[in-house]
Amino acid sequence: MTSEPILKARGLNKRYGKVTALDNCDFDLMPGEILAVIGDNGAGKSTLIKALSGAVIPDSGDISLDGRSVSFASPNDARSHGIETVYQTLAMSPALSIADNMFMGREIRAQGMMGSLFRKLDRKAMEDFSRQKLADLGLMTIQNINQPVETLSGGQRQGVAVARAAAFGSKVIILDEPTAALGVKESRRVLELILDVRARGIPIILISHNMPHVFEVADRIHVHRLGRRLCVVDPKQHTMADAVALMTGAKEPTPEEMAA
Amino acid sequence: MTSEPILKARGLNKRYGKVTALDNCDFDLMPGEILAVIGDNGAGKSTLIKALSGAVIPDSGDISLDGRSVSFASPNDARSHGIETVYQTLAMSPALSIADNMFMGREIRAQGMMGSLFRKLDRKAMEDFSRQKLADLGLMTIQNINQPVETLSGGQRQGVAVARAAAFGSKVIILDEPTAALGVKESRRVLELILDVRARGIPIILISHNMPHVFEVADRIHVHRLGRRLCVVDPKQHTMADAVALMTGAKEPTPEEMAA
Amino acid sequence: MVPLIVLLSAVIVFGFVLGSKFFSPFAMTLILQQVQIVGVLAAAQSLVILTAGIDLSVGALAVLCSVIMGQFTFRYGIPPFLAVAAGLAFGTAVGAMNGWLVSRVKLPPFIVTLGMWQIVLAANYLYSANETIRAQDIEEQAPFLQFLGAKFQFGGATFTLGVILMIVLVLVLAYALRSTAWGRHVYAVGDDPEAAGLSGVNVHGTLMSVYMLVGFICGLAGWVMIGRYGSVSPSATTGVIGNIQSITAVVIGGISLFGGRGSILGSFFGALIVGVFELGLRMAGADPQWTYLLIGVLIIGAVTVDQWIRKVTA
Amino acid sequence: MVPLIVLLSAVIVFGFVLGSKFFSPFAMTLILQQVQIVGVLAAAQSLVILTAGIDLSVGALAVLCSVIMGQFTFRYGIPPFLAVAAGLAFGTAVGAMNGWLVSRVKLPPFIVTLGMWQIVLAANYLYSANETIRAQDIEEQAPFLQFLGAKFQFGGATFTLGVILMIVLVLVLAYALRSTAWGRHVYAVGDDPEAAGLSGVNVHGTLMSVYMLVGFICGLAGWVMIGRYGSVSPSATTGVIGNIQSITAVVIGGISLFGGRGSILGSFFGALIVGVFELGLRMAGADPQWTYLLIGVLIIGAVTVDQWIRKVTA
Amino acid sequence: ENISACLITKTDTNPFFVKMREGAEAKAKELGITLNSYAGKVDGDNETQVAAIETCIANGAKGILLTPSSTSAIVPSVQQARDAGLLVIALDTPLDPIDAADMTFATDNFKAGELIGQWAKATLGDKAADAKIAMLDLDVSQPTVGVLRDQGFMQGFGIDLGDPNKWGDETDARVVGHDVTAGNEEGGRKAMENLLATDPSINVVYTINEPAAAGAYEALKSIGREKDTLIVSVDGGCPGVANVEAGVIGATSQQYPLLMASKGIEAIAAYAKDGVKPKATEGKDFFDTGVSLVTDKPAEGVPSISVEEGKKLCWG
Ligand SMILES: Nc1ncnc2c1ncn2[C@@H]1O[C@H](COP(=O)(O)OP(=O)(O)OP(=O)(O)O)[C@@H](O)[C@H]1O
Ligand SMILES: Nc1ncnc2c1ncn2[C@@H]1O[C@H](COP(=O)(O)OP(=O)(O)OP(=O)(O)O)[C@@H](O)[C@H]1O
Ligand SMILES: [Mg+2]
Ligand SMILES: [Mg+2]
Repeated sequence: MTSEPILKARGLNKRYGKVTALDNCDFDLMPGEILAVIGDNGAGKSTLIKALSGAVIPDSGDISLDGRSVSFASPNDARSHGIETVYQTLAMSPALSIADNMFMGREIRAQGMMGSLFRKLDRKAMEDFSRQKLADLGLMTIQNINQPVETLSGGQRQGVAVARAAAFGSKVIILDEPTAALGVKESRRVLELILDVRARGIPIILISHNMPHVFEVADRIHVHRLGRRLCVVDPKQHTMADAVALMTGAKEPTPEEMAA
Repeated sequence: MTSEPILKARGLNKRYGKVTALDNCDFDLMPGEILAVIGDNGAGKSTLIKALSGAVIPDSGDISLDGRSVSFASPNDARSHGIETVYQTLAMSPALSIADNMFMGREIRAQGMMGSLFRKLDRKAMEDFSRQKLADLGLMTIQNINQPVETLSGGQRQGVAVARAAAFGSKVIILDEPTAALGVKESRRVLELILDVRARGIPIILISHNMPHVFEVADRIHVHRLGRRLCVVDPKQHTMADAVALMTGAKEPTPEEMAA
Repeated sequence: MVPLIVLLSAVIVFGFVLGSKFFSPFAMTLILQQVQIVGVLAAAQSLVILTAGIDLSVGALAVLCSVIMGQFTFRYGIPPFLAVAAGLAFGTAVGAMNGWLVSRVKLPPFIVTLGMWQIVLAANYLYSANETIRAQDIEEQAPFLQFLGAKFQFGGATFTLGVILMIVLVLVLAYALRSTAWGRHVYAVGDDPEAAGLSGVNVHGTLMSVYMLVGFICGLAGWVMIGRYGSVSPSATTGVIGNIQSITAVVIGGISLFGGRGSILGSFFGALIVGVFELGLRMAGADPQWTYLLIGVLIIGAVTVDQWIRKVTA
Repeated sequence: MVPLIVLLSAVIVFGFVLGSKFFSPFAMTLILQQVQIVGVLAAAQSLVILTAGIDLSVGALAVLCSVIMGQFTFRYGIPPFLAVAAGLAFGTAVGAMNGWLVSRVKLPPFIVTLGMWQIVLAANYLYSANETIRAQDIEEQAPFLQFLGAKFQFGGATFTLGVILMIVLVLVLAYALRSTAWGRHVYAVGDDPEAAGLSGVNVHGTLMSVYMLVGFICGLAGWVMIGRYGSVSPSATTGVIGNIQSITAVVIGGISLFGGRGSILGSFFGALIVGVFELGLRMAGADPQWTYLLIGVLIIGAVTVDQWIRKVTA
Repeated sequence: ENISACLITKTDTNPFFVKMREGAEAKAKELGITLNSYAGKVDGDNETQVAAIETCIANGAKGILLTPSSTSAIVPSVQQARDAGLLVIALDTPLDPIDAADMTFATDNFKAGELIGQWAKATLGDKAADAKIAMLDLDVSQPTVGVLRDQGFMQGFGIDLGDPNKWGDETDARVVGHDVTAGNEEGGRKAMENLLATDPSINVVYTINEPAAAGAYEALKSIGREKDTLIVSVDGGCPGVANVEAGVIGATSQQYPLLMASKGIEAIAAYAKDGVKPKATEGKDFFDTGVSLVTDKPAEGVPSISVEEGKKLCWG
């Protein structure tokens, strides 16, 4: 390991009442890599990435970005540091349009006085940008960028969320089960997009239960178990069966895996 | 094809405003088989099984069960005919307990006067039964059968829904993406359960985007496209790539596939 | 049971301040008598709120039902027993109307019952021609109308049948909600109507049964009113503020306005809490406006405490 | 725009029945003057309801703000301009309190504002000692308080500054909700607060801004009241029924009580629809009770039509 | 021994009752009596008054001063209090039947209405025959005071009452209509506007009280009709009398809540001391605290006092 992690966490803890969702959890994301996070249902994967993206404030533990210690008070905070997340629940406002959702919280104001004084939005700019990004993802079936998100199918909705993250993430992009509701074709598109983003040099955290997908794109695999990082494995040196055995507890990691 | 379909639909149509979700769709389920239904996002798979289970009333078309024409006015109607469904949205009441949810709409009344006159429920019987069914599915992590469903993880919730369907379905069991939110281990359990159910002689309709799963368990595959049955393929004679090509429209079905 | 804790603390505090005057059997049973109407209405309101609805027409409906019972007896000479039955039937019918608009026409309950409130209240004034039927006349000619006002002694305290009716009603509903399939369906419908429908609940039937039962209970409340006040008065304030009073009891009792969560016993305690506060403050000689202000503080305070206890014990 | 259709139909029907009496500039501008207070309150109520909240304290707060403006001027001799500013600031402060309880303490808005309504209303009577400040005294000593009552002619019709204020307020808010980031955030928070928070909206800030703005607008409504009635009266009816009136206007205007859907222009039309009905029915000779009943029917009818048109055009 | 007494008013938002309470409090303090005050929540609130009576019994009060919201519906509760040995005095509004209370200290509300009716008729002279009258009442629930004043006015003006127990059933074409005001400026203005829209030639306005009259005046003023319209009212509060002086109101029937209240407290004190009950005014079945017409334009045959005198006697 020559380079430093771009996003690093040490000793994260988070309890919900009696449930320990994060138990002294460590985490490292290297520059330019695709890191997959796998684990059983309820292992605490979503909680981990929520802590990394400011959606959940950990009870204790440190997070550092680019070597500097940070603590995010809100998702907006993380976002202003260039960390963009697609949550498992997608986090869309159903009644608002695709364009509104794409730019939620970072709307573009119109040029000149209308923008600065009357704070008018530049709708056209936002719509054009959104249309472009959806086209990049191959979501051509969406005809009207102003249609409310609730009229989209589950798969189309997930596509919009991924497009939003890909468009605005400058440092890190986090995807929590981005293909769960997607069809085969759409899932392929998302995997291609993930590879594209890496090609732009932006590292990605991918949570997925789909082992073939994980092994297809991941550079490293973080195996999460009982609220903590069990080990990190290299998909080129391990089989899917190994990974599943590790995450379900059927097999213990070797010392070098622990250190990875 | 020697035997008659147990569940058959002809010419189903369903429109939502301008969207045609079902377009003159046919459907056949043979006794004792596992029939997979695959198709793109928004192809109309969920709408089809909703029509078959009484959750949606088709604009036109006929459904027959065991050769007799039926028309279901509500999910309860279909259920009383022995058709049990796990919907994509799971259809659980979050604030109610696991046992309450398992027996929703078919509660067991207590013996004797308390039950007949005061309509008292037999909680113990319902709880024991629920515990047993969850144990059969390997959902041993659920400790308290009286805990509200909202405190379960997404995967556990899906497990409860599948257990409910498996427990009560006497004629047909319909599963709409039952493993979407499940981990690897839990998904395996569900696949085993599906095979178990078939072994009991009950046919199953399985909707899934997960091709490996589909090819592992299905006897026949109904390929859905643009609101109608494109063709039915035999997983033993076709590859996954074929199936995907068919459902995305990259390939046209051959005449014998159409007839299958 | 947070509302019970609040209730007991309130009783203890007032007992401490006011001494034996407050702890007398008279004062204690007085609270029950003073809350009986709100208590019955709160039981009805709880049912609607459990289905994620709200009923603004309960108070007005109760008054109109009492007017119907009175006018049927005195204007048309119908036997009091039948007049009471007619009042109850009328309440049920209006409830059915509300239920139908909510369940079939799919209008929001707030709007349906807001409109119905005005309709029922105006109909009440119009039908009764604003005439009060005097207690003396009822006592002489149709004592059955005042049946629920009948008193009896029990361990030094005086109870009325109306109070007993309230308590029995709350217990029966609590049982039905907890231990029958219907009750589970009410919760399921309030929790997520779509999920309830898909998982086999007859949503329309459940909603109709709830709204009709609520109408029926409003009819009962109307009968309780005649028992308590002796007379039949179309201008009874319950018609105007009964809805807010019952909603206040329900929310202090910890039932969620979003439906599906809470217990009807909570509403009963909620009604008692308000009753204890009002009587206690009155006996302590607080100015009416101060009482009113403190009830406002109580509403916010009780719910804040509830929230806080839930958080701490989570 | 369903409410607009209902409004125009109502105007046409009444015009047809009542003839030129109704289509006179007098009657037409009278409607605007009669709805100005409800219109301003409905604008405030729309904002809260768009965030999936509800504000039961708006009417009482408006009255208390007007009382503060009057009492500060007459009791403490503060210059009227500063007294008005103090009234507006007070409204904003109460709004901030509501917002804080809703957003930070996470209490349901219905409960917070139910409590606040009682608190504000009681404080209003206590503070003012129920004393009215006479119109003649205000006219002589502090005409600035009546500023929004100033009249001017426009094309044969008489308008007051209060009416203009209402219209400008609605237009400004409609612009802000449609075309600024803040407006989009208000809708997003009402739609799904959790999703809004995760997707980068400052939910707390948005809620606080809405409740404070609502308080401020209530202050404006209080000032409008002084302009319209000349005097400052703590017992103004708006304190008691202003909340229901404004909610009625909002729901007739087609804003969903579940938040996130609807337009503030709808609420404005909703207020006008009620105004047209009330005046029209009175002019047609319906007595107050029948008018009250028919408004109830109107509420249910307007929303049914709305629902129906949506279904047909879907 | 500490004597306590109760005052139960219809509401405590109407200045009339606020002043009544102040009068009672002052007198109670003077006589060393503990006074607890209660009030209904809205006009016509019987329920809260019943609860208040019960509280007084529980508190061991010696007597109750009551302005009943509903004159007949409250009777059983009053009976309960009297059975418990309390002296119950109705203030301002008699019970139905009047002997349900130990004594009534009241203004005759019907008389109050009648006086302004007579005055309006006399002031208009011949024009009274084709007057256009607006009736601004209290509430749709037609509380008793409102009905008495309204019907009294009609009686005085020479309008056939129909059923004297309710308004709105008369057939005289001179009455343009009734509307309700809630007894405040806001309601007064709106009701006046509504009736003006129905018939712009209205020239006589009956109002339930002076705040409603002030609201009606604003409505008339906004269309320039305030000078040629006669407004009459009831109450005699200081702002009301000032409005008579300013020409806003033509005449008002003045009542004496402070007097009623202080007399009531004295009666309770006397009763607590040696059990004597107060006596009725000669020839009437209640103790009449009087009503006077206040105006600076006295009319022939209608007894009245000047604004100057009215100001001395006014309350609030
Ligand atoms: N808001 C919450 N309140 C209470 N418990 C929670 C909350 N969020 C998560 N949990 C609990 O924390 C644990 C970890 O949940 P988390 O969502 O992080 O799991 P996960 O690994 O993402 O699972 P899945 O694969 O099913 O998405 C679970 O037991 C869950 O029930
Ligand atoms: N209630 C509804 N109202 C309007 N349109 C609907 C509704 N339900 C489904 N649709 C539309 O019908 C079409 C078919 O939807 P359906 O849910 O059946 O697709 P699906 O094949 O199950 O897709 P997925 O794989 O994403 O679950 C979609 O275009 C969808 O937007
Ligand atoms: Mg997760
Ligand atoms: Mg689907």
